[in-house]
Amino acid sequence: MALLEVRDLAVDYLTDRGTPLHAVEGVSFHLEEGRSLGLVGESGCGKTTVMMALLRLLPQEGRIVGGQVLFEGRDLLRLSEAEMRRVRWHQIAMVFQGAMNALNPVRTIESQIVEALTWHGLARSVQAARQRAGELLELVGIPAHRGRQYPHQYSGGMRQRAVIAMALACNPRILIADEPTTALDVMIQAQILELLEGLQRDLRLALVLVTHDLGIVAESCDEVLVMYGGVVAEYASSDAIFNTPRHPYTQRLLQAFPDVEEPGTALASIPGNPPRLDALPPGCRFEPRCHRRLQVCAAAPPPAIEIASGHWVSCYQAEAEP
Amino acid sequence: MAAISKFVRNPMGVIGTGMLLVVVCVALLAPELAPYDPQARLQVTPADILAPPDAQHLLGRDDAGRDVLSQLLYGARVSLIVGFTASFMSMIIGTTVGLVAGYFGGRVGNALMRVVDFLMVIPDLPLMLVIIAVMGRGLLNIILVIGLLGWTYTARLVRSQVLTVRERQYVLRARAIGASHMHIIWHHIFPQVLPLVIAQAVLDISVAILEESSLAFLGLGDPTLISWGTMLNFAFERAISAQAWWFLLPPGFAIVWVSLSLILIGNTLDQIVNPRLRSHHLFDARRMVNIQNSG
Amino acid sequence: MTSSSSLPALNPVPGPPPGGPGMGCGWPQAEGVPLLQVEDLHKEFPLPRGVTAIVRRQPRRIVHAVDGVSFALDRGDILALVGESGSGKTTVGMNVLGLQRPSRGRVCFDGYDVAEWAQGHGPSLEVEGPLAALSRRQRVMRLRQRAQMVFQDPYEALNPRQTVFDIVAEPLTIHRLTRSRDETEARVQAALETCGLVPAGHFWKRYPAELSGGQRQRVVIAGALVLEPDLLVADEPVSMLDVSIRADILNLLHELRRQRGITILYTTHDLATAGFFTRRMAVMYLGRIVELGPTAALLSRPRHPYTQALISVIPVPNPRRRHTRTILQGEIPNPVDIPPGCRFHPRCPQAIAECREIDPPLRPVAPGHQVACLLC
Amino acid sequence: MKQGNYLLRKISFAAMTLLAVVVFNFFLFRILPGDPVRLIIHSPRMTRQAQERIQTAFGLDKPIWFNGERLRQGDLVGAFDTQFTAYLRNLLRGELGISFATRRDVSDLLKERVWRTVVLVTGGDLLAIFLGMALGLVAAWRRGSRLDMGILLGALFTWALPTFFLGIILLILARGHLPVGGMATPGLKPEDGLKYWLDVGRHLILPTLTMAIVYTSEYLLIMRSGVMEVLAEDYILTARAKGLSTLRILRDHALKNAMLPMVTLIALTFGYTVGGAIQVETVFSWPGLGRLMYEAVQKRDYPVLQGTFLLLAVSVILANLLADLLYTLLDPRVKAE
Repeated sequence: MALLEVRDLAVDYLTDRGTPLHAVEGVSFHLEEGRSLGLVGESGCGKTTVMMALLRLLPQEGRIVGGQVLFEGRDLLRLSEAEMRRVRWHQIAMVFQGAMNALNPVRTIESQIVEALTWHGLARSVQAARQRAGELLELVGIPAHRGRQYPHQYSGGMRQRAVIAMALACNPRILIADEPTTALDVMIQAQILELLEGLQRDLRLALVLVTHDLGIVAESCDEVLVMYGGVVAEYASSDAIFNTPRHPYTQRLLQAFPDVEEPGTALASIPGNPPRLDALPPGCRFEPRCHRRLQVCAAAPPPAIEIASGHWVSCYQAEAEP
Repeated sequence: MAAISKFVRNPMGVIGTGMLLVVVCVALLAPELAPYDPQARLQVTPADILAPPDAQHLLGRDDAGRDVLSQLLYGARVSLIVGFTASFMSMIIGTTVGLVAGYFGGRVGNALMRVVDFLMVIPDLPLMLVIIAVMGRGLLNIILVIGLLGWTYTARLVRSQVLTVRERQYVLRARAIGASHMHIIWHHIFPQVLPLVIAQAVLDISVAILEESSLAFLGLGDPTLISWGTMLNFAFERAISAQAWWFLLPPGFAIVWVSLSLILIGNTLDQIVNPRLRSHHLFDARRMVNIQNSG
Repeated sequence: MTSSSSLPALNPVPGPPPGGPGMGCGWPQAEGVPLLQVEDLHKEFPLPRGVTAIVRRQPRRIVHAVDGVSFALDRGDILALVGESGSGKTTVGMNVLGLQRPSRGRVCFDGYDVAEWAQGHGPSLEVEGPLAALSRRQRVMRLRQRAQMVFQDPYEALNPRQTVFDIVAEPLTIHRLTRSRDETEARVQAALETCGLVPAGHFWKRYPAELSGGQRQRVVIAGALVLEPDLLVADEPVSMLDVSIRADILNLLHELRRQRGITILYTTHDLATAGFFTRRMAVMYLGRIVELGPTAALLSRPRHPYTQALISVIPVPNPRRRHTRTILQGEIPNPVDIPPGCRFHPRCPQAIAECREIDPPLRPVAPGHQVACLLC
Repeated sequence: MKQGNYLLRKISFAAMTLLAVVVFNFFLFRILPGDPVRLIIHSPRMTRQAQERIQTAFGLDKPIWFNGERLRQGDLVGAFDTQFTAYLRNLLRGELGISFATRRDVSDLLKERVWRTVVLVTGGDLLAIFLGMALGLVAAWRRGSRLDMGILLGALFTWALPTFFLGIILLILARGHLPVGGMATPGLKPEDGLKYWLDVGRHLILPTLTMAIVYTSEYLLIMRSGVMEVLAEDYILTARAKGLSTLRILRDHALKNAMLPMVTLIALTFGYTVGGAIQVETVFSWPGLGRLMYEAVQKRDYPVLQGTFLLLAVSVILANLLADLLYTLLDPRVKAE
């Protein structure tokens, strides 16, 4: 049994007028203990929405309208809000996009870590919780005594480390990191990624890395889920995605990504723009921008096909050679 | 255009506008609507003094036997004139100070903001009382005092908005294409500030009206004019013990009516031009999962 | 898949006035000098002092944003200025454009030291040549016509209350370059279509909010191009865009350089995109250029330890080529307190004792390749 | 050290403001048309002795604020022997002149009344702050619901009410149930002990209530928008992801963060509160500073007016300074400024 299995997850957003926009449809994937999954896509593709839906933290307009989220076989979507609260952070912790603002500016870093420990009943005393907070900070490379400082006294990279320390407080089984390095400099980005990789290895965490950066995924993830316009385009092992991609979107995205080891190679671009949620194409959501589209593509969305063991592609021409 | 349609769809804004239009019409048409000359010296018998409402005098008579309804209708004029002119003055001064202090900053800007801080700390009403008591109780003085003391909040608002707009890249772009300061202020800064200023100015009208009525109630209204505040001053001094509610309540509710209308409009405008984040993170999360039970 | 197939066609534009670029503004190109020459540029920002600091007579603390930068850029050339945030690359761009006044050093544009013109309050300088008769303000306006900027954030660089037409026409109005509405429309149309917004009429009544990120960035470029500049300073022009859009914008800049001979100073934190279309590259660290050389050589055989580390941490989009990363510990120091000696030594994995004392200058190590390091 | 900077700046600003008020207070009553002091001097209602006493106290035979004649003669000290220095000297000694109407020392009058106003304003303000914050928090949390709309409309309505008119309405409604004027039932004296103080308390109910209702809406609206902004912050989302319950998030994350800006706003509102006190004391004949000021206006009792204004302005300035100091203690970010 997989640690986490998501089946056919669908999320709508309600507009002001109450009409639903299908932000995410039919997303399925699974995650084993100690493995890492990369969730890749451009802005607005629904990758963050999927993660928020897992923890049932969607914004007010969001509705989970279908699917199952099985954590150790238990469907999280059927839990009461109180039961769900015990899953959050204790079992599944999350590092949010823009960690700059994820910390309460008027409370010390330590108190925010201690809060998680005491709330979930994981510390015998406040003293013990403080001790543990110090250890966690040391674990992510922050001297324990700096826990008594406030977020504004930390640099951007340190805040991200502190958020990661906080996420590890309850020994979660799964850590979700949503764009953990966006807005950080390349060197700090490398530091944070190395930290996450090390923690994942040492603590046998299952890691979900949500990012728009294919390079990061290639370096740190075992499996990759490529999303486009709210649906899964391709889901396979990291090696298959980067070396034998089958979905036209994945192929083009890889060609658009500059490779520093081959400077001067031409960069491809994908004409057009990602679909807007209020004007989704009736067929394949990538069809209007696809260079290999057929007539059938505009008629109905393609089903996900498993073309090789664990390699899923949502494309009518998945099995045709590119 | 989008702002107008948003305003029209907001019941608070529409009701407020309707209420304000009523007052404006009353003020304009006061001579036609008023059954009596409110200032006229009347031949009164003792029975006329504080006479309760009857068919001739729908809101009764005051302590000098004059018609309360007619005074009420004329009173709208003073409130609106004071409100609109004082708020207009505040708007002009506040916007100019805010723009200069925010855009140019530096020593001049700092000095201006110290003046603003100073004026904000001085208690308004006592200051007005003192100035009017010394300068005299004319309508012009009242307008000047309210207008010249009421611009500080607008100046702060404009300045803080200018400070953020000034850092936007399109202002840098305007500099890069060679635009002058006047061009940048007029084309790139002012349009972003104006909606906020207008929303604030509407709220300022109601503040000015409330301040005028307070001054008048405390005996510092223009003695040659009838305003709602003056009426309440007379009523409170002379009629409260006589329980003459018809003299006491109408001017009070008139003030509430007009200031409420302006507050409703201003609040709606503020909601439209000042869109704070649409949703927040604490809501009833039980509604989020919306799956039909399917076993 | 070649780059040109995805390129927007460059439409014929009413070309620059006869006599070559720059003639239109009465500032002819000088012969035999680089278009842009930056010499020992310094930019310092004093920090405000608190009351106690003034009372205690503590010295004013100074941010050394740019601390001695020199480079030259030939006509039609393109240089990438690479660095992390706080390296001073954006400040260099602002000083080149005369949007900030350098604290020291020279910025020569076509032979004139434009650094002295930038928003100065001092006396109008005596200059010789064709610009002699002009006031300082007029000279700055000439510079504005010839040197333009492309901004990082297309969501921020456009005034949300202006239409696309207003945005692109604004420079023409400010410089009074057109005599009639028709002429303005023609030039706006040409600029928009050059930037791939075809047909231009379809876009120009729209507001920025109705455009996608890529389209907005094209509008920004069109707004610069409409003045027919010789130099474009492109400040991180693609860092806010989605990957699939980036290539379009980079290709557009590439074509502008190739077909129009526009000189480009491209500042970025992203070595990978810089490697894609530049011929020369300068790596900045803490306000100084630490390595300057041909892009290919610099990427394949970086000499400076900082450049080496920077290249090693760039994620490679292929799991089969995972490699060891040289991750520098700590963060870029505060540019208020620049370390003595080599400014990189506290984080340098190869530092030796001398690095703490000697501040190495840029030295040539190969033709056109300079490094500021004692060990190279 | 940085915190020290902030404090120094605030203290020096308060000192400058105080000085400006003092100077303003002097010039308003001397320079403006109809110089009140001179008018009174020539008033036939004054006895000759009284006129002379005022004459010397205010130094009215001297130039207003600068004696150029003496300076030219090289007399530096004499150059400043003016009405302004006389005023400053009197002020430092706590002498604020003599009431025209009652012939009593203005400072005695103020001393006698200041506590009555302090009690009224503090009581009303504390009640308003508590109610405003609580209702504002609930409205922001339940944003868009009927409860929020009800609270918001109620707040806007009370905001539109002139303070004095609200007082009058309460006075009419409560007549017969509660004392509606004065400070104590005539006949009772402080010597009567508890009975007297209970009676004073009963007299305080209506004025305090009026103050509280008016200022609740002020605080409520600020608190509501402040909490709404805080609730949209990322750290609230983090708190939810941590599994915290809604009440816990409101208490530990929303309340404190939204309250911080309230501290300075409360101080700034203090200026309005004082204005409200004038109206409330007038309506309920509460014999405090506000009522004193009203009577001074009616009787054109300028020394009293001047003294009361000075006292009110000074206390508002000091209250603002206090709020700034409090803010420094509460908000860790100030230290880093």
